[in-house]
Order: sequence, then structure tokens, then C-alpha cells
Amino acid sequence: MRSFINYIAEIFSGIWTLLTGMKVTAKYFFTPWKHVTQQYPENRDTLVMFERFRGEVIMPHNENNEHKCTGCGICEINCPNGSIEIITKSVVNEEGKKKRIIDQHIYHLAMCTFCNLCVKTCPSDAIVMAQTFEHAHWDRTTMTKVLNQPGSKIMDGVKE
Amino acid sequence: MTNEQLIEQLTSANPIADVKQGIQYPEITVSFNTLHAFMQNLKSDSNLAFDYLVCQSGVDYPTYMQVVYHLESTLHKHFLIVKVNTENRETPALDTVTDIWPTAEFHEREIYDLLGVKFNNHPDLRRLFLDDTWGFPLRKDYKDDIHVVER
Amino acid sequence: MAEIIEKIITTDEIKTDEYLVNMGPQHPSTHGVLRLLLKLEGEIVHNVEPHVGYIHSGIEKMTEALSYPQIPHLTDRMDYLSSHMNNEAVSLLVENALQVEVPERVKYIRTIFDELQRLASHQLWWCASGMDLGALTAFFYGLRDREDILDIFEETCGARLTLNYSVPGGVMFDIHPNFQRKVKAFIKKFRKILPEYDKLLTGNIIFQNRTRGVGILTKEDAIAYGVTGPTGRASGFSCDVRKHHPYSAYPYIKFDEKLGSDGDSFMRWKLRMDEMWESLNIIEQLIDNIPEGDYAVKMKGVIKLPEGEYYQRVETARGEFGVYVVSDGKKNPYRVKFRSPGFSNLFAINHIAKGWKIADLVAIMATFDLVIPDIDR
Amino acid sequence: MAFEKYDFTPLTQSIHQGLSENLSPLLTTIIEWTIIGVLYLLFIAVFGLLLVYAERKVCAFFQQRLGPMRVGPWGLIQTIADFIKLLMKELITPKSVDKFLYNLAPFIVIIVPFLTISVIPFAPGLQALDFDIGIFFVTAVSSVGVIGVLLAGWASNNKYSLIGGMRSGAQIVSYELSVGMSLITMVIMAGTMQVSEIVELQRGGWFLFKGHIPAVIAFFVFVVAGTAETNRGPFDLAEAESELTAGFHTEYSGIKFAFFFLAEYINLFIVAAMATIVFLGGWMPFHFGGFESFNTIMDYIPGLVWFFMKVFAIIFLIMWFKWTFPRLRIDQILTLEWKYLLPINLFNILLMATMVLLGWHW
Repeated sequence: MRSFINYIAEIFSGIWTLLTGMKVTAKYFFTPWKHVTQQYPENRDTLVMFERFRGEVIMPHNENNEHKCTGCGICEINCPNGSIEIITKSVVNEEGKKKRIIDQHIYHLAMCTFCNLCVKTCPSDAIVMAQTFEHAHWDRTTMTKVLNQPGSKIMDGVKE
Repeated sequence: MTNEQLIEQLTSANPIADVKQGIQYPEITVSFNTLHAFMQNLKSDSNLAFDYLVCQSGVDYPTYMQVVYHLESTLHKHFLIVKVNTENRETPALDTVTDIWPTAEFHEREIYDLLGVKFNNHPDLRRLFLDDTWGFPLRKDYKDDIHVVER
Repeated sequence: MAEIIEKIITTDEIKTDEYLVNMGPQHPSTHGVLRLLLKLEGEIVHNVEPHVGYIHSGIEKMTEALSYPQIPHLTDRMDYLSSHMNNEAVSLLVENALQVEVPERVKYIRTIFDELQRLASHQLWWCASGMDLGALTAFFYGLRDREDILDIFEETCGARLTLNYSVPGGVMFDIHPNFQRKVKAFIKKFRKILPEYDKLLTGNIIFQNRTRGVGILTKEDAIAYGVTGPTGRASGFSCDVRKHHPYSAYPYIKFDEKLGSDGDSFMRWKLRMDEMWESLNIIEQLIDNIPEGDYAVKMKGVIKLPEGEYYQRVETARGEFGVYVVSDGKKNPYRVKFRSPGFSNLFAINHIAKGWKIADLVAIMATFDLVIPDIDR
Repeated sequence: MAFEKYDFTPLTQSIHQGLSENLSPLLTTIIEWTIIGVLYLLFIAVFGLLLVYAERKVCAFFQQRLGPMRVGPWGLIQTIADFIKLLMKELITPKSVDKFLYNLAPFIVIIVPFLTISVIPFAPGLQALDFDIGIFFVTAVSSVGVIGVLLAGWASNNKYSLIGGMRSGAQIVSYELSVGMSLITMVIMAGTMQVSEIVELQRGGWFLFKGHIPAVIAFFVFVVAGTAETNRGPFDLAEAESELTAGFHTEYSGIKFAFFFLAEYINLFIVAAMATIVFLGGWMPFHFGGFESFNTIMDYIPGLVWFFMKVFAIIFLIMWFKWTFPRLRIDQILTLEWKYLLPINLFNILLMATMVLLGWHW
């Protein structure tokens, strides 16, 4: 008799646990305004990334097309994946001295792991992380970027 | 057991072994031919009771291979590093400790795979990650022209 | 149940041919590229042979060519669900080797991040094992709540999964001004949601039948196989590194090391659920008391570890993570070995899955909480 | 009564008369068969797509998602697009399959819903076949589907498929019993197996209310066993994707896969329709004793609408099961059937027989 009562009790307690589970899912089914889905390409206008989001390394230029990069190569040394290459050139300045300045700051986006070490170690804060994240390309060569804009020169007052 | 007591006991039990307090933990270097008996004793001695093999790593040195055992006792909570050097670097071989700590079976397979240290009496010594034709990548003289790009 | 299966296996007249089935490398419940070679008789598992290495990335070899500040970002990619703990292990190792005392603030931030990461990892484990057991809805609820933690991470350190936040000497950035407010809001919200998780699955009779008594790992086996983390603790193996070898801010706080006794799949499940509550408690103890100060100490430009060997252990979401570094005094390590929890945990599966059905093997795999890059490294 | 004006009998009869006046009886029969066949074909295709869409939306809403949103407004054309995609896909036949059985299996599986759907009365007068053993016919025919599943599992020459097929076989053979028995319980109460009669008997009140306790138990058992028989979660062992990747239809592609897929959804409809007919009064409107005005308003809703409302309610219930519960293990499924549902059912038949004998029902 006892086992029979247990059997019945088992059935009802089992059904009860199932119903509590169904209550949870039903709660969400009938509150559709709480949906968490973001419809991504449509919400591009309203989508704001956090300001520290590490999307891509860029070199900010001011309105006179000047940047802060001295071409010291510390970012290149600190990059664990070899995604930064610095090409420098020698120029003669007004005083007639030879000086090494940046020619091309090459950044291989496809090899970058966004570890932030280059930005952190840059002595003149020349490079920063941008918040862009749509990096899909058809062609791998487009992911190799030159960060300093053509014709740009170094900002005045940046310590060398 | 404190580290000093541990070192004392190990020294008295193994006069020829090199016992010292390392940078962090007590260390002992044993000879490869006494390895298995020594390890057996570490586990079965109730004062030591090293029943948990935390980590087993292989290191490639210029003239020999070294296998490092990080051992902990779940009973006494003391920690010990056991090092054993192989006889040579060309045909490195050691006794297995799989029968003492089952987890060693796979750590040893990994060491065999990446460093080429053979473990005698191992139940199933096959390569773990790589295929049979591959070299031993964690050796310092390993060269791979296809997959490794030197900067 | 197990006795009946035992009887079926040992009875000769219903013995049929064994056959081999490859579970993986592409299989929904191996959570990555793990291949299990199953020897089955009907539905009953006779032998499980894990074949790993499909995602072996040679991190140990790569680190030999990297400098110490560069190593943490690679450890992100091993156990990607415990990336901050992995970063922290390397950072702590370098700091201990150089005898650098980090500011209190760093310790607090690291510990809060550890626990948030543990919560995020356990949430993903919860939803993925729900999915393994066939409750697909759980998967979306878990991911929904994990999103809050990832947003907190993103706001402070700019990444969601591969954080690379803890660096030798401190943390990469100071915490965001919104950090404390958001964490507190999350804790408040998650305390209401956790009982819902229990209602949806833990109490469910189908779920209980699927997990109770399935895949029992005894304490002795857990120690022998080096099964750590919640999986080991469910068997009664007291292996919490946070408790026994406290690091960062763990010495300052009160928390329980949850221990199970049964060692079955349900206990492993329950233990992780309890750990989530405990993590919430830990964060609550710390979040209001973050001391003022620097977020990093100034390290030398080139970090060179003194010659010698170092070992650092931390508790990740999956178990004990160890870093063993042999330094020859140069700026690159001579040899780095990562003792990953998943590696040891995985190989205990063969021992406990024998005699159970395929569906039980899935339940065991789910409650072992494996991350494949963690195994392969 | 008001709802009589929604009767389809005059329409069908006028078509029949119009045809037989102008054509020979043989030709009339052939044309009528063709019309019915085409109609059912269309119905199954369209309703299957609708159900797939409904499932995706319902599932999404349970999971706090939006579901398909891109193709058409609210993703309405999504399933049609998927269907076109499936039609255009290459039919891959793996090398080592048993070609004949491999190709036969999807047809057997898809034939079953066509057979069973013929006895379902959608509205007064809208029924292809009105047997006197309608219920019996449904239970008999619906178990043919398992042969298709077993064939697919065997002929695919894939271990996962084989396990899936075997699981499905064991499961459906067991649960047939419960489905049959719970229907028998209601047949005892109705005293007839003719489907139209059963619906007609519920004019005064649905059997679920008329038969109270045993009917509710039978309804519960029927829904559970019906869910199992359609291979749906939590009983979706045959295609348990976390264990067997896709189970018995792993090796099928293109339209053959679509057949399995469609058959699953139409079977879902049939289970819901049978539950509606036997327990919830088919196309009968909801009447509440004593509220005459309420009943009159209910009567103005056509029978077809009533039928589909009830069917969708049951389909929603079954979907709710699927998206809440974890999957059972194969031995637990059999335990549930043989240790719980079957004894309950047997007891329930006794209870119902006693009740009918003593006239305790309304």
C-alpha cells in the first residue's frame, strides 16, 4: 500500500516540477516586450559601442593632417603577433641634421588580436583603439592598412 | 608538515638525492633509475602521502631532458617539486608513474608527444596531439620551415 | 540502475557485437573539436577514448618567443571562458618572481573580475549543458544573462571574451566609473534569476532522472586523476586554490568552499549552481570596498625574470590552472608549461562513463564542463 | 442551430450532383478523388509550412527572441523560402546505402499523414472518409510511419541513423499502446468509432467535460503519448541532436529531408486534431450550460474556426513541452510508458467503463 501511495505521490510531484518549469517559459512567452534580440544591421544608427572597446588600431590625425607618431618602433617590438611594421625614412631638417621620421606605419588588421599592448606602451600616445568592428572583407590585402595618412607629418611639440 | 620538516625527512630518507628549498617550494632531484621506487614511497609513506599529481612537465636542456613533477598531498597540504633528469638527450627514457597516479598517463603521453621522452612500462604510449610523422616541437632544436615564421 | 546495466553487460546470452562510433570532432555536444572514439554495445558505452589535438595551437612553444607582458594575451585563447584567471596566473607569476607588491586596488579589481568571469563561465556552462540534455530554451536564458557580465567587461576593458585585462604589475585600465554601479545592478538582478534556473531545470523530474546517480566519480578517483574545480569538489575533493593557496584579495574575504559528496552528474550540477551564489557573495563583499590607489605599478620596460623555476596556481572556472615557467634570465621564458584543468578532467571520463548509455555520456560531458582549447592548448 | 449554416454538406453534395449528372459514375469518382487529393496535398504543404513558421516563432518567443524577421513582414515568407531552398538542393545519395530502401523511406513516412488526415472532419460535412471504424483506422495507419523511420535508419548505413531508427522504433511501438488505449477509453464513452458520430455526440458538451475525471486522465495520457509518437521533444530521442547529430535522417538531403520534416509537422497536426475531435468536440463550439446568449454568440463562429482554434491550442501545448523540458533517456522513455502511462491507462479504462455502466457521466 505504501509503495502504491509513493507511486501516486511520485507522479504528482513529478508533474508539479514539470509545471513549475513550464511556468518559467510561459512567463517569458507572454511578455514579448522583454525580448533581448537586437536586430543588428538595422540598428546601426543607434548602436553605440563602449568607448574602451578594442576594435581596430588607428592613428588620430588633427585638422592639419598631423599625427603624434615618432616612428620609435616600440609598438612593433611590443606586438606579440607581428601585426605592426614601422618603416622609417631619414630626412634633413631645417638645421641641416639628419633625422629619422615615420614613413609608413603598417598595421595588419588580420593578424591583430586586439591585446592593446601597442596602445598601452606607445610613449607619445600616437595610436588608439577605434570602436569600429565591421572588419569583414572580401580581400585579405584590404586588411593591411597604413595608419599614417599620406602627406601627414608629426605634430609640433611631440617629444622624440 | 612544514617545508623544513619535509626537507629533513626527504634528506634522511634519500641521502644521495639533492634536496633543497627552491624559490617557492621544496625541490628534490632524483636519479632516473631510482625514480619509480622513490615516487612509490612518496605516495605510500603516510607522513608524506603525496596523492595528487598536480602537474608534470618536460623541459629540454642542452645535455639532458628533465621531467618535473609538481606533487601535492591532499591530506597534509604540502607541496613538493620532484625533478628527474634523463641519462642523455638523444634517447631520453624514464620510468612511468602511471601506476601511482593515473593522471600521469596523459601527461606522459603529452610529454612524449612534444618532447620525445619515452616512458618505460607506460600502458599506452602513443602521440597525443600530433601525428606520428611529426617531430618533437618543444625541443629547442626543432625546426619547422612551413609552420613557423621567424621574425 | 548501474547494477542492471552491469548485469546486462555481463550476461552472455544478450551480448551483441561491439561497434565503434566517432563522437566528434564535429559533434554538437563535444563543444568544440574534441573527438571521442566510443566503443558501444547497442546504446551502452564500453570504452571512451578521447582523441585531442584538433585545435592544438602550440601556445607553449609560442610563449618561448614572447616577452612576459605578451604572454597573457595568449592565455586568453586557452580557456576562453576563464580568460581573466589565466591572465592573472601569468601576472601573479611575474609579480611573485620579481617580488613586486601590487596595490590593494589591483587585488580587489582582479578578484571581482575573477568572480564575474566565473559567473559568466558557469552561466555558459549552465545553458550549454541544458542544451546537451535537450532543453534548448535554457541555452538562450543563460546567454541572455551572460550578456550583462560581458557588457560590464566590455565597458571596463574593451573586450568581451579575450580580456587581456590583467597584466604583470596590475591591470590594463582602471575600472570604468560605471563599473561598481553596474555590477551591483547585475547582482541584484541575477539573484532573482538564479532561482528561475533552478525551477527550469534543477528541480525538473526529467532532468533529475537524467543526472542523479549518473557517472559517479569517487573522491579517490578524483584525486588520482587530478580532477579539480567544481567537478572534483562535487566528489568531495577539497581542491579550491582560492581557499588553500589564496592569492589576490581572497585572503581578505569570507567564503565557503562548496563540497559535494555524491560525485554524480547532479552533484556536479548542483555544486556549480551553489558556486554561482557564492560568487555573488564574494563580489558583494568586495564591490563597495575597492580601495583608492593606482591600478598598476610601473614595471620595467623589459621584464626579465631571475633565473629559476616558478609555479603559480590559480582557480579558474574549471579547476586548478597552473603556470610553470623556467627562466634563464632572458626576457623570454626558457620553457612555459600550462597545467590546464580541462586536460586532467577530460581523461577521467573514460573511467566513469563505462557502462552508461550514450545519453548519459552526454550528461557526463555536460557536467564536466570542458573547453577544448583548454585541453589542447 | 445557428452554426448549422456553416455546414459544408450542401456544397459537397452539389458538386457531386453536378458531376454525376453530366459524367459517368467512374469519371465522377476519379474527378472527385483528384479534387480531394489535390486539396489535401495543398493543405498539407501549406499547413506544414505554416506550422514550421509557427514553431519557429513560438520557440523564439519562449526564448525571448524574435524568430525569423527578415523575409517578408515578420518573416512570414521565411518558410516558403526555406522550402524553395530545400527543393533546389542536391539529392545526395551516399555510396554505401541500400538504394531502394533509402529512397523508399521518406515516401512511407509522408504517406502516413495523407492516410490519417482523410478521416479528420474539419467542419460539418468537410471530411473525405467517414468510416464506422474511423478511430481504429487512425491508430492502425499511424503506426506505419515507424516503418519508414526504421527503414531510413537501417538503409542509411550510418551508425547514428541506426541508433536513431532503433530508438524511434522502440519508442513508437510502446507509445502506440497508450495512444490506442486512451482513445479506447473515449470510445467506451462514445459508444462508436465513427469520427463524425463522436463529434456529433459532443453537441451537448465536450467529452473532456462530460467524462470528467477519466476523460481528463485520458486526455493527459493522449497528449503525452501523442507527443512521443510524433518524435517531438522531450521525446525526440530519434533525432536527439546533442547525442546523435540528426538521428535517422542524418543522411538525407533536399526534398527527401523535407519529407521527414513535413511529416513530423503534419503528424503533430494529426495528433492535435485527434485530441480535438475526441476530447474537445471537434468543430463544435464551446457551450456553457445555462448561458443561452453566450452560447448563441459562440454558435456564430464557424465550425472550421473552432476546429483550428482548438488544434492550435493543443499544438501550442505540445510546443510548450518541447521548449521547456530536457530530453529523456531511452530507458526512461520506456519506463514512463510501461510503468506509468500503461497502468494508469488500464485503470482509467476500468474507471471509464464503470462510469459509463453506472451512468455517472453527463
